[in-house]
Amino acid sequence: MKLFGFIAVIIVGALLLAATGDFPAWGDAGSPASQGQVSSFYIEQTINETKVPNMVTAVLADFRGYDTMFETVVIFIAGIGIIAVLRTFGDQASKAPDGPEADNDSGDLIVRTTCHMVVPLIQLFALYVIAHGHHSPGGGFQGGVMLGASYILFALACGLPAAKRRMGERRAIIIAAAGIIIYAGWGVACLLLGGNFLDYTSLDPILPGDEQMARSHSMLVVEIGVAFTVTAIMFAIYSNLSTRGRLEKGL
Amino acid sequence: MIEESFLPLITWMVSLLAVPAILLLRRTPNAREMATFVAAFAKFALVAVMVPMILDGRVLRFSFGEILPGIPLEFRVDGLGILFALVASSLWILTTLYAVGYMRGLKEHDQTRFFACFAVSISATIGVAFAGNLFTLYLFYEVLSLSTYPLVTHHGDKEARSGGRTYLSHLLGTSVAFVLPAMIYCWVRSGGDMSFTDGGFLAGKIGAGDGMIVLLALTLGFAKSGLMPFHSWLPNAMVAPTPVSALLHAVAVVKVGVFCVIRVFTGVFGTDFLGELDVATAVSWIAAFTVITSSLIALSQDNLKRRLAFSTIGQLGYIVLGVSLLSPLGVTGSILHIAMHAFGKITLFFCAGAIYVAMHKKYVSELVGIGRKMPITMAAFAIGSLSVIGLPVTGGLVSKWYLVMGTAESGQIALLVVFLVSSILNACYFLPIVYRAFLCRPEESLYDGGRQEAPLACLVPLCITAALSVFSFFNPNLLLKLAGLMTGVE
Amino acid sequence: MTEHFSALILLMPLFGALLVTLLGRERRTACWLTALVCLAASSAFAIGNICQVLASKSGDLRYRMGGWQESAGYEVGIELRVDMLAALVVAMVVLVGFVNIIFAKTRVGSEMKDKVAFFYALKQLLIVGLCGIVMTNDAFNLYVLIEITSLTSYALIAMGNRRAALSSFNYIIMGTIGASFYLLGVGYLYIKTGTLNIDDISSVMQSGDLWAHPSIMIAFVLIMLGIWTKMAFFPLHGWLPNAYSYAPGVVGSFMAPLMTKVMVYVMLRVMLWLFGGEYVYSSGHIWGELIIWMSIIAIIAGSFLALACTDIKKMLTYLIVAEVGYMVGGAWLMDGAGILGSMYHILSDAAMTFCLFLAASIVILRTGDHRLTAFTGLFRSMPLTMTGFTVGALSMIGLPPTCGFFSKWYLISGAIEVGHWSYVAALLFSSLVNAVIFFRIIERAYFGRIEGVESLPVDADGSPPVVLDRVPYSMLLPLLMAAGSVLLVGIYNEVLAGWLRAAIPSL
Amino acid sequence: MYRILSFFVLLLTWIILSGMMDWFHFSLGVISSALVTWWSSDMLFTDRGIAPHNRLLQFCRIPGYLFWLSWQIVLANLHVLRLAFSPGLRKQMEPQLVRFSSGLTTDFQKFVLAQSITLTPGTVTMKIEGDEFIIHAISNSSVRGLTGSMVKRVRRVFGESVEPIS
Amino acid sequence: MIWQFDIIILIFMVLAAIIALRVKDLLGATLVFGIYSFLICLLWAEMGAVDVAFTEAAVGAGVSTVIMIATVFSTARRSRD
Amino acid sequence: MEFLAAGFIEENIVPKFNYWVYVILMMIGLFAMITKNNLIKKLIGMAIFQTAIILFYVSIGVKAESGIPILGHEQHHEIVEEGRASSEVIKKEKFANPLPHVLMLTAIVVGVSTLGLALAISQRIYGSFNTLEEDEILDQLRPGGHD
Repeated sequence: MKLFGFIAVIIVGALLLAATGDFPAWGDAGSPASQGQVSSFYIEQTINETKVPNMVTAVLADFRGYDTMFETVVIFIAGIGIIAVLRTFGDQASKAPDGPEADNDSGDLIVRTTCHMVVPLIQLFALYVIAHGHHSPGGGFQGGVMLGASYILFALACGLPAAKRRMGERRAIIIAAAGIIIYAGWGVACLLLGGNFLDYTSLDPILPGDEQMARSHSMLVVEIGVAFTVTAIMFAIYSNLSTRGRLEKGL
Repeated sequence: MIEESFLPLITWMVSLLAVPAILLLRRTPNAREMATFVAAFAKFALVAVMVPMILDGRVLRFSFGEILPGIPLEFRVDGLGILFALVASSLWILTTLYAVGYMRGLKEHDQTRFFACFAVSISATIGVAFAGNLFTLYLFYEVLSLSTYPLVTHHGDKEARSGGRTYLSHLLGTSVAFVLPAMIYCWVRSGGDMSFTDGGFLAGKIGAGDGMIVLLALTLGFAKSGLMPFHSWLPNAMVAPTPVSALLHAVAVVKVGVFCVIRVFTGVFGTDFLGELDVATAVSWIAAFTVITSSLIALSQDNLKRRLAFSTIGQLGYIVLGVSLLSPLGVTGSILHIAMHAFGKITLFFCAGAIYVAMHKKYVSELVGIGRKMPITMAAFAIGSLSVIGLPVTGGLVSKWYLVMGTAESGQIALLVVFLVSSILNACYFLPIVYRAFLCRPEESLYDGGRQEAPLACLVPLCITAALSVFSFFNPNLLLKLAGLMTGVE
Repeated sequence: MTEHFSALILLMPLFGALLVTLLGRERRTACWLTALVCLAASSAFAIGNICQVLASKSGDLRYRMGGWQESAGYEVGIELRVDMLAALVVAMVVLVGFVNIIFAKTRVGSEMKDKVAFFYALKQLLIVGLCGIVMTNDAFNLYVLIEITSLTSYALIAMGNRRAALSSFNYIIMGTIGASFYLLGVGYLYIKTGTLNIDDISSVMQSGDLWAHPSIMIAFVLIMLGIWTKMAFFPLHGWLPNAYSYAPGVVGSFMAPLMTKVMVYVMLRVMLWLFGGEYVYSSGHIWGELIIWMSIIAIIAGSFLALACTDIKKMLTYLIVAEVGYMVGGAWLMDGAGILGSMYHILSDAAMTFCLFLAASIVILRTGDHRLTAFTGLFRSMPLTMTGFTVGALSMIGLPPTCGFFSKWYLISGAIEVGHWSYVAALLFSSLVNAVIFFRIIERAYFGRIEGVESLPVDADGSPPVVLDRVPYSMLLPLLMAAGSVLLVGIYNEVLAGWLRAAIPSL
Repeated sequence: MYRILSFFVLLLTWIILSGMMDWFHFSLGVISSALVTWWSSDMLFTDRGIAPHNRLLQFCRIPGYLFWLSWQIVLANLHVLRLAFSPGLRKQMEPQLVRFSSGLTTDFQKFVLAQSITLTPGTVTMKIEGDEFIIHAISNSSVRGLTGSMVKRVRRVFGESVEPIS
Repeated sequence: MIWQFDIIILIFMVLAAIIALRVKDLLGATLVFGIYSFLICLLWAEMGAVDVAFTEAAVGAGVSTVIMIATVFSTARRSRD
Repeated sequence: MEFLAAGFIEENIVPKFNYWVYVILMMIGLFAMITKNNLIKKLIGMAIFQTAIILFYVSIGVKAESGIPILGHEQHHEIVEEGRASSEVIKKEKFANPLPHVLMLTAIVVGVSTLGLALAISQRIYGSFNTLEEDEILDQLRPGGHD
């Protein structure tokens, strides 16, 4: 096996290296990929077409918004796939300890207090990242991961049951589905108003600003959808993986 | 003169329509058998209606529309087809009658399935007879293989299953491995047209080397014709109930095989074109070899049905041999021999079955003196034997005559010898049975107690077929005319 | 509305999946109904799509996501492109999905226990992915959708027993390698052409005359390797038999007919539209020869492996390996007839594999035995099921008028036209082996006797309505529909072939 | 009450982060702060029992405490440096575990004290068990510094009665 | 794009990858893999792909590492290779 | 000979070292995926493999002397407020190609999803076989055949 693997890897590597000789030099601004019409269009026209300074966001949520919808679906699939594979629904699983004191009964005091202080800030920052995706790096996905991470942090510090009260399994699934419904539903709204699927300009009549602003605003909406799904799924993945699908106690 | 007509379709459909009726009436055997009979008579009547039309020189055609690019599912009734259909449909009536007697006599299980499959296979046979192009022919050929499989394995025991396995593996194997590629090759070569025409649709479109391969693939691929080396399904299929054996060896299966071969020679290549290519000799020699070898094997068989089976292989060899001579007379002889051999051989099988039903005897060595016990049956047996050997007052002589004439016409003296030798061998393995049945004393006391014929339902058909054998000697005109439509021989 | 059909085909199951997850795991019937309605709507749109393609002059529909028009001759957004082949394959996917949903109704409760809703959701998402793969005209979008189908299938397979989990893990490893190779190949194309739209890549390569560049060649090799891994072409097939045979019955019967076929479609798409027949066939005559030989080996090996199997589902999966060999070989025969055969075989193989897997699932359910011995005497106790099975088997063997015969017809005629007799021989050989395999089963089913008739294992959620064959209608009906489709695809092959022929770009 | 407080704290943070003061982004900020308040305001200000004016006083005292703490950190750094470079290293180093009761009531108070201790070089909070602090220190003088003045000051900041510790 | 920086990170990345695969303690391997993710995130930030770097920081160095650790804790920690 | 090697390095490796390193990383990952016995190790290899490909894509988008693909405030201002044509203000050499970045965001997401699912499956495998070593699992399966 080792030998076979080695040979296969060497062959593939040699193949790939052989092709690099054919590539334009690294960082060459004149390479076809960089010089190509598509890339130039994105760089030069994004601001005209969408009024969004962050080209990556614009390409992600608008030009290739269809891709991004499926990216969100991939996350969703991972989440429900993990639940489907790993989760064991039983009698003992559904009974989480109730009552507010459960919040404080586990975890180290210092860690817990730190977490209490940091989690809201992380969440705020996550929302900031989502909201400012048009102007600075970040967007729905990164913000969503951070939001999810804030709950993971909470679960690590205060125990999974406490975190589950804030983000229960059922709620997580609903939020995750809602995220894609926001995204795809927005696209369907475009479709109903006479445009193609995800053609945000057709929403111009119901959104403030001109057509370009309609694109810009719609991007925010779909980013929020992405964030919904990512948040919920990230937490669901963690909570299932850390308890072998029993959702009882955290790590 | 080609004209569109629904008649071929209806004729083909009749027996198929009987299938649901048979299945529905499975609780009342009498009604069920009635349905079979109605269909059988209807079918025969329809074929009979078509005969005068064909004799007028018309060709009836029916097409379902294209099923493959350039290839419709097509029925086309010409002289050869109607002759075969006539033989098959008339013998179906008799076989059904016989089967009723046989099955009830032996209280067989699963009679409904038996009759249903029987009806399907006769439909497929008619389909082959009426097939207007190679694809349709192939389609019904395969349907026939599959629908006779349950008949062959009717008993369901180990022997039957192994026989069935041999049966199906030979027939399906050869058809898939040889016929299918050859057929597609023909399709590619002929530019998408596969309709049988008098001159052959491949005429002029293929070279000698390819032609040789395609011809061999098609001839051997239609393994129902029993050519060696793909003959061994036939003796193995003898495990089937006797009516099935009769159907297989006299009416449907083997005749479909040789019918296909004749179609290949006349409709696909055209005898003239084959003459130009000069490739048919190989087939002739294979057939000749089959004739001699199978006759020799038949001599050594003690099981009556197996002996008959090897005899069938030899007779099929005659037919292929006749057509491969490429002379009009030879082809006429082949076509006639389909009918003549059918009458003769079905008589023999019916007799074998009747002996089994009445006396439970399977082996030749047990038949000593049985002529006293079952004189009618054995008389019919004698007539059948004469017909197969090709001796006078039976139809076998007529067809053999044409075959020999054809051989002489084509100048193949060596093959003439084959005919001669094989006829002698035929006589060697049949006449002793007749001789011992009538003229030797039975050794066992078992033969006491007077006559003991098979049930009437068994007896009547075999008398009729024996009579047909004799009748076709005295009055072969109809058959001759129909065959002449194909070959131009008057 | 009609111009949105291609988008709606995808959206119906997508929303269906979301609704099902929202409904929760308690409301099983509601979940089933939602999935059924969504897929029915999707099927209707798919059929409408076929009509539209037929009506259109150019023969292909284009749908621009986000309404982005092209700029300076390049697509800046993502485009869907539906030609006749795509329309047919999409219709095949959603119809198989729809029928399988009906089939799943009674089974899913006992196989999936508490996870019924997740099963329906994942299944619909798998259909979304497959439809998307077929329709998209963007090389990267294709990758994303391939991953969607892969992830859903990993999860669905792993929902089975412990061996299923292990097979799913192996599938993940192989599948990721395959998808990543594809992604790398697309990257290599992108670096040379600067675009991702399949038509645009093709035209840039054409106009820039990039054919001679080694990176284009290596991109082609990588993409092909990736796709072959995904479709289980012979030496790369290792993941398939275990994954499909240990998967839960309702999953296997759905995935087996679709996944490999759709990947074959992708291969055709890459060969004929992305790189263009001219490049693939002219530059690589030696490759072509090599790959046909590989497919011959695939066919023969698949057949032999199937022959050696005693487990019914595993046997069927090895047959899929052989069938993949058919299609790859047909595509590389380098002539129109071979490609046509390959395209037609996508449809027909889906129909017959579906039929066989459904029948096998029913038999396994009914007898509780997954070896070939399970079939003993079944003609007597479950005639309809066995009829369905027999139709599928005859098609696998290639007897008329089933669709298997006609796909063999086209493939063989393609091989004959280019004179590749060894491929013809391999096809015939596999037919014969299939005949041996299936008649062995049919004989056993026909003549085998079993003492006493065993009872149907009762589902966990109450006893299912037992009818003829002692199988619920909801299982019998799909099987008969599948068997009917085997015949229909066969009988109307001329129509289908005519449509497909129009879709083949000139070589 | 605390929710409103949390909301404004968060909004202030947002404004500092964002730096974009057009109405659109500001309203986004309001929404975001409101959301986070909704989700997690119970995490901030866990000790809700304190009267508002006391809370205000605490806020006022904290800068002073922080100033003092940074001075202490400087001192402690010097102490550790001296330890490190003094020739009689072994003698003066007396690593020890100290256990004392702080008399602090709320988690936040304990947290502030614990973090202060950890921040000061030479001492580390190992564990808090109820009221008991377990501290690791490297020398006696380090211990003296914190058990005395630091605890007092923390108590003062949070308005607890300044009583001697047992 | 500063190529010296680039090369240094690349070398460290290769090292981190090899170490992550050689360490027999799975927890250690996971942590080294986290470092690998962090390095590659740095690299991307330096190459101008800030969004990608941001995502990799959140996903690769964050969530991936956490879920891997979670798995290692709930399964076996030692590995034979 | 030395001269040739130096020339080769100068022409093929120096200007493209990023590509070379990505290939090396990819080979490492692929090798681990194929040969490692421990399932978690396989997954680490898989993650390395995927990041290597992402590295390759990001490398495509790099332009020497370019910045991040986000418009600065003043450029934004010039275009939006003063109404200058964007093609005048924006020099496309100054911005990295955004398309590969977008693609790789998706690829990262796909990667983590696959990883998560694979980890879940390996936990299930551990649950039923009590080991994560492939050979031990196969040993357990061997005598039983089918289960």
